[in-house]
Amino acid sequence: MISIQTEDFDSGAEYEALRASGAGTGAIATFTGLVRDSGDMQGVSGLFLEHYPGMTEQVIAGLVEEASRRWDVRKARVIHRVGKLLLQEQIVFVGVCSAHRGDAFAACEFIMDALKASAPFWKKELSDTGEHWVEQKASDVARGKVWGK
Amino acid sequence: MISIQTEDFDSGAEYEALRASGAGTGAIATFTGLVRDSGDMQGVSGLFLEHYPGMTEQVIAGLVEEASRRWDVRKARVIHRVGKLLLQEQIVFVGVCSAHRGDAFAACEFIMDALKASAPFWKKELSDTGEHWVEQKASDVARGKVWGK
Amino acid sequence: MTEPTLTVRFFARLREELGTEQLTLPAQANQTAGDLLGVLASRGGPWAQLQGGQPVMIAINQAMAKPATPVQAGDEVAFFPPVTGG
Amino acid sequence: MTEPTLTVRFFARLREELGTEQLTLPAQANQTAGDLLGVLASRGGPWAQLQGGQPVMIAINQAMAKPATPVQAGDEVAFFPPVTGG
Repeated sequence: MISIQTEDFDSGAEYEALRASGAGTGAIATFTGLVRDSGDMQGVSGLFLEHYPGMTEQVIAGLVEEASRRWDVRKARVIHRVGKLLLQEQIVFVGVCSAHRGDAFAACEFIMDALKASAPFWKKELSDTGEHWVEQKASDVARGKVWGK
Repeated sequence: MISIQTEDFDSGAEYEALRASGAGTGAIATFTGLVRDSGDMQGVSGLFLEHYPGMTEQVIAGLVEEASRRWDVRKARVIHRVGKLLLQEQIVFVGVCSAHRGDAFAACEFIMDALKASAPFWKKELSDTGEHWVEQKASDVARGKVWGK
Repeated sequence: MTEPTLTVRFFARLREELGTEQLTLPAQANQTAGDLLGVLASRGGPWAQLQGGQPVMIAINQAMAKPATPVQAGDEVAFFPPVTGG
Repeated sequence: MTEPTLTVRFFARLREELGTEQLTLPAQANQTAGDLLGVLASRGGPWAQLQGGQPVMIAINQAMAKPATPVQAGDEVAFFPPVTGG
């Protein structure tokens, strides 16, 4: 299930929902991204996140499908927030259930890396002295490519 | 922080404690292992977990230290249960906070893989027809070695 | 008869710098996404950056595309900076 | 004068099959963990598996060790099957 939303989310409740995926689940890997205080600018107070409604959901659904072809994925959950987010707020959640530990880790990291490299979200950093659009990092493009096809 | 305990744990609360690790945290990776219904035996109803008190904590503390030398680890939490655990119960939790996503994933997966390969825990599978000690899997030994030194 | 058109959308920094969220353009025969960028760049001012400026990503009907991808009447064509989510 | 001793502990399948959780043995000069396994294996019955049976892991004072690692008076030596936690 994929949600793009302005509201915050409850990672603990999301984990419990993943855990309720049946007795064949032996492994749950989760990732949460938070707004942190050392972006491209000094004194960042928060972010503004814009996305391309419709395309975002399609791109992420495609990534979850690809992960499910490559690894044992019993259930996957992706939440990405948009709009204004303050320092330390949650931005993104990716959770994957699998029978096996290696598959849960790989699918979770793949979805997160590929989302970062290809889902149509854009971040603007907000600070006391102004705001600016974050530039894409070469390292994120590289991490997206590492997974190959 | 490392806990070896018979009681269950609240993954959501553990996540929130990791999240409270300060404004430099941008990434939290967690892993939870559950008792699943397809072990070495048919009709498994649960597990009994034995460990070597004292040594277990030392081994895991060493793994967390090693992870902290190799990656940016702002905070790490490991919980491992012992005693009798029924199907679908939580066995183990590993959570890592970092500034960066790649470090959080790598440190979390390393601690989990290395724990599985080297921490002194032993699992006995319990079923209607008897019980037996689980044999170590070659794949777990291999995953532990992949990380090298 | 209504003239065949296509919709062009802009996001993030491009949306702000062009002061434009959405445009309707006449659809031409044998046109590619790259041709559209050329037409828009020729407006001058901030539009000039669409050719030879910072990288511009292209989506056609909400799927990633390339400058050489053909566009046709009814398409939704989007131009935006490299993505920075997550 | 009290005879110098060391403590030997067994875990999991070994603990069950040997029916023994802990032993106190006299400490000998120049003894290794492997020597201790030999002494115990010579008891016969289930003890024989400690040499040439399934793999036996060794810890000395709660740190992983090898058959060639020396043991001395006061040490806590543990023998157990390969670990299976997590």
